[in-house]
Amino acid sequence: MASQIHAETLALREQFNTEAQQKDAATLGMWIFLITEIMFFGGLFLAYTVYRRWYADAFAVASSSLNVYIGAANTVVLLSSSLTMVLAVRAAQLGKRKAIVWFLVLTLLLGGVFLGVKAYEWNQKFVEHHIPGPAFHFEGVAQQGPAQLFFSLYFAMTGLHALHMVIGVGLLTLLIVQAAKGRFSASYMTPVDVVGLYWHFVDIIWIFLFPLLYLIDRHLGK
Amino acid sequence: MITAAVTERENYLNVSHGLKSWLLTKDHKRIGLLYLFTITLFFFLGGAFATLIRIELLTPQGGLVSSETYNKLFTMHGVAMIFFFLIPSIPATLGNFFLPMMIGARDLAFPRINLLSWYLLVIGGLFGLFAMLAGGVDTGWTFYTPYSTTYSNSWVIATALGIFVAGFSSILTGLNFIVTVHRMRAPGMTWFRLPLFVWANYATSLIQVLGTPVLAVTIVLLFSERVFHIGIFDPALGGDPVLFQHLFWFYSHPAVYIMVLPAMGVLSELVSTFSRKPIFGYKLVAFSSVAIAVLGFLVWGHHLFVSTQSVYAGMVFSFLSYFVAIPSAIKVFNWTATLYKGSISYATPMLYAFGFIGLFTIGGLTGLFVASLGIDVHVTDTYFVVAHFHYIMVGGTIMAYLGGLHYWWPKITGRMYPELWARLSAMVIFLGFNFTFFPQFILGYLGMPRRYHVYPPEFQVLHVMSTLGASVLAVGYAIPMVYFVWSLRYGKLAPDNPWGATGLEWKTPSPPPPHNFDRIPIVEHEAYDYSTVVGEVMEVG
Amino acid sequence: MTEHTEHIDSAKTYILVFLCLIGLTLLTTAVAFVNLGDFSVVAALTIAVCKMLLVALFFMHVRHSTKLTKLVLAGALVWLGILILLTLTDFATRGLGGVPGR
Amino acid sequence: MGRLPLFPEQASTFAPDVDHLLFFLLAVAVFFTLVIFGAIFYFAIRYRRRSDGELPKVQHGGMALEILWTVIPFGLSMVMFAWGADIFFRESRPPDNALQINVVAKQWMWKLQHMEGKREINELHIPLGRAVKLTMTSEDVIHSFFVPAFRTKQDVVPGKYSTTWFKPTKAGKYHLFCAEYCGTRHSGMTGWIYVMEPRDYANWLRGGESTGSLADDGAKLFKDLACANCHKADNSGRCPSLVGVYGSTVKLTTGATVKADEGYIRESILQPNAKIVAGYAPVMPTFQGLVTEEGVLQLVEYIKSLGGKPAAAAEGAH
Repeated sequence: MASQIHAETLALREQFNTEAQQKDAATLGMWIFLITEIMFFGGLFLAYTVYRRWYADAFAVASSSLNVYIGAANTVVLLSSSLTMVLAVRAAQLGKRKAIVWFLVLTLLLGGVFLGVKAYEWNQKFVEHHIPGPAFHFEGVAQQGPAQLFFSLYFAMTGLHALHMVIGVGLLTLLIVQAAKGRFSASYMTPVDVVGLYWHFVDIIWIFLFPLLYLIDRHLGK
Repeated sequence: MITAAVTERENYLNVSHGLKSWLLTKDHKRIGLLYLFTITLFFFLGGAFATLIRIELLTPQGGLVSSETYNKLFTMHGVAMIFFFLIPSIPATLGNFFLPMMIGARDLAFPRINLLSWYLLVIGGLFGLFAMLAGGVDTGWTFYTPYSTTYSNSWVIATALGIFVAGFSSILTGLNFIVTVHRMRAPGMTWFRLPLFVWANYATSLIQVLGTPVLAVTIVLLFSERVFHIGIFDPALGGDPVLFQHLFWFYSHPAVYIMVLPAMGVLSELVSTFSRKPIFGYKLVAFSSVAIAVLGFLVWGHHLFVSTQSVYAGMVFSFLSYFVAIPSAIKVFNWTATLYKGSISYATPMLYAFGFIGLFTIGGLTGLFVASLGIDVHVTDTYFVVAHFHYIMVGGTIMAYLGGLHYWWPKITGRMYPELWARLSAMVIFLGFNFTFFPQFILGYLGMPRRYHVYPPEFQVLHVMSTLGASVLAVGYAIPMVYFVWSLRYGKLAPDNPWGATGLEWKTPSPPPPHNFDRIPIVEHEAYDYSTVVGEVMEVG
Repeated sequence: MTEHTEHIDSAKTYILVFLCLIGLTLLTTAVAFVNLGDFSVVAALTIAVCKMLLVALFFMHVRHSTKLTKLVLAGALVWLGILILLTLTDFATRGLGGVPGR
Repeated sequence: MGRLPLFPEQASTFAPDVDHLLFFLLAVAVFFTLVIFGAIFYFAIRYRRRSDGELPKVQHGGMALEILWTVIPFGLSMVMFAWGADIFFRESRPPDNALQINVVAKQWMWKLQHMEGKREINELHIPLGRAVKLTMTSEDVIHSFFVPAFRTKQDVVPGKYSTTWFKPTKAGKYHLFCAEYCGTRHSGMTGWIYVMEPRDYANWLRGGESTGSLADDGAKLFKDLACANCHKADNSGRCPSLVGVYGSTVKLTTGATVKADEGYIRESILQPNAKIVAGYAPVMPTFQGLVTEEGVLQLVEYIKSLGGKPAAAAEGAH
């Protein structure tokens, strides 16, 4: 059974019998939470599928107005943050307390860069009147309605993704504070592990958003 | 008459005192009671709306309230009853209280998330209440676009936000239950030794986790369309309002099973305990819960037969709908078969169980009518459908909920309720229910559309019958409310196992100690093995 | 160390996976500029699925996870499939009989 | 108060079909209800608890029984499915010679127009024994066209056309209801269907103010909107000729093909660039907001009158 010192660092809660049980429960809980997230974004993917089938041309033209190079670069930024995140988890597994902090900070910074770039892109859309609503205007296409549907989906999908990023950044900040206090070790690292799962999941969502939003029939040219 | 403290032994009720000890509790039993209190408020609120609706429909001209008010009444009746009463009803109260005890755990896997779930329901409920007090909402609980996004001038956003927040309460409860059943079972408690109530709640949790997020995103899109004019469903932009209906019913049809599966779980406990026999075909009944949860996701398009959905999709959804009938039929047959050569007691919970089987049979069989394309075209959006789902939701879920509440009341409170009054109210509810809703089947087939404030005079006789039945039903619901409260102080002290039941929850004192078990039990028997308890049966009364 | 040994992948593995992900990102961007007709959606989604698998299997340790975790993940994807495919039984067959709204 | 009807009138060819299916379902439902109720009552009395110490024997097995009560309900339910689907399919396929009537729903009224140009509000006069096909759309929210005596119901959705049809079999006056909740005065969005002897119908049609036929109105609108400047009949304009386009299969710039039905023509007027005919440029402006839904229906009727497959068949039949 856990000794006094253990009880403080391992934080075995009273409803559990063993640390393994507690860790398993936390991981399973996070995975089930991620299922709910898949279904949450699933509704958006469904709407996207329906309208893209209906309005293939309008979607291609509207998609071409997004800057593919910024999108690709931002994808690389987010993938890099996933790498630093997994390295943070690895550092935790190995009990390297300083490395945990540094990798988490790197992850946080890369996440911040991604959000910054996203904000810049949204601002561009604002300048170009590509924000859905009464002021919406998209040049070069008579079919304003479906073009607006594309941008509605664009903002809904990237907006909700960004919201998840912001939550992730918040979680990372909490982790960094705790990691800096030396709370995590090889035998107690569940929070790092679980936040890692969340962060990678948000990355996976972007992996799909990037081709679906930025890469429709680019060969047509603008 | 006992007026002293319930008992001197430490239990979850007397371990700490004061409002704070309840509002910050992490004990699943106390959280279950917080839910009980909250949803009871919403039940009576929804009931008050229903009362006004029924009084209004006494006359065809619609004299009592304006059309606008009437539309708000049925909307708020639906919202309060479905999202703030029926969906949390059995899982969040009885499930929360007994699921950990039944599997031999000290608590749910995530007690703090459990408390958070309750707060989310309260916050969602406050949004809903705010919308109701501020002026109400008139879209129908289904929120069909474009009416809800563009045309309605009522408090759509506040209500939708309330449902969104309450949805997360439901998701987190489901998540908590799934992890708990997987990771917290006591030694020896194998999957096929689990009480069927646990199986049913597990299946329910699957739906909550897989379905509710789709409702959440649908509400986000509705919100965006109404507030920011980000029109995903807007026909003026080339969007399709029927897409909203697909997304809405992808959740809201399985949500019916969120409401009725736990009721089926309660029923298995009641039928087994009060006929003192294991449920006939235990494995089939267990699997049928999971089958209903899975198949329930494949049938939502049967709400869209006349919506301009494609004819072929209509046929696919009608075909699949009949598959849900099979596991439901299996359950009814197996409960009935359990009675065969049993030792049947007529205690109040069993009366509710008989009532459930009867009403659920009628509700389920009329489900076959509305799943049939030819009939549904005629009866959809009429009182036939209203009657059908009230037979399932009220006749099914609420009967089982009340049955379960009576069954576990001695364990929850340590007090017995007055048996005679309880039997009387069970029978009043059964009769009142049938008088209220059976005439509505006829009304519906005659063509009376639902959500009508003013209606042709030839439907009046049946409406009057329905309203009379509803008054009886209202009395039936009021009686338990009175004697449950009464029993808290004046009820006889309850023994640990008044019914001679087998579940682990009955192996604890009544009311249970804060951590349920002083020592985690080791399970050595199958579920419902009455040879282990029959010697220790205690006399009631 | 604790008694149940965890799999700890080497940093090299992670960097290799990361490089694959970058490569696939460049590939999907490049492929989008080639006219593949209807196949371009298929190509984009195939690459995205590959990337998802890499992230899930390596970064999220699904490779070393319990059967239950794998089942949970597979179940989620099946349910996403139900949502999209069953809805498409409607949208893909509308108007086949030549009667508007049927 | 007073009257207590228990069964709706049968006034269309579908009504007896639907009712026969209902009787089958009722028979099945009553049978199973009696079986379950009977068993519960019998067991509850026969096996009531006689002493507190009773311990009944555990019943094992019963696999054969389980299979029996899985297979029988399943077989019955497949009959219900097939029977219902058959009726539904016939309800969704109007015959070619059906009388065409256009319906525009709005909060909170039904606007109906006959081919000959006659307009009605909240009332529809139709001849006995003749199939009637409704092409419907909404100007605002979703409504639903429900005639209980005909056992038909179809939602009317903004932004697209929906179709329903029926063949009245009994002269009389029948309820028309809006069955999809549509706002404050939803329950006031009702009307009457008058089924008349064919001769009375013909007289009724001739009476009142005589405007031109629907197609004539469409032709006038076509001229007023200067559509003919581009859509020239001899195909010499910047846009495709519309002669014979209705019912044909059109090839699009994307390579896909589309059947030129009412819905496609409507979309081409309101969202012209959604589907461009192969060989043409997307030069047509949208007419959204310039033409009412009724106007669009008139234009559609005019284009149908320019020839095309189903339209021609319909003309030939009467």
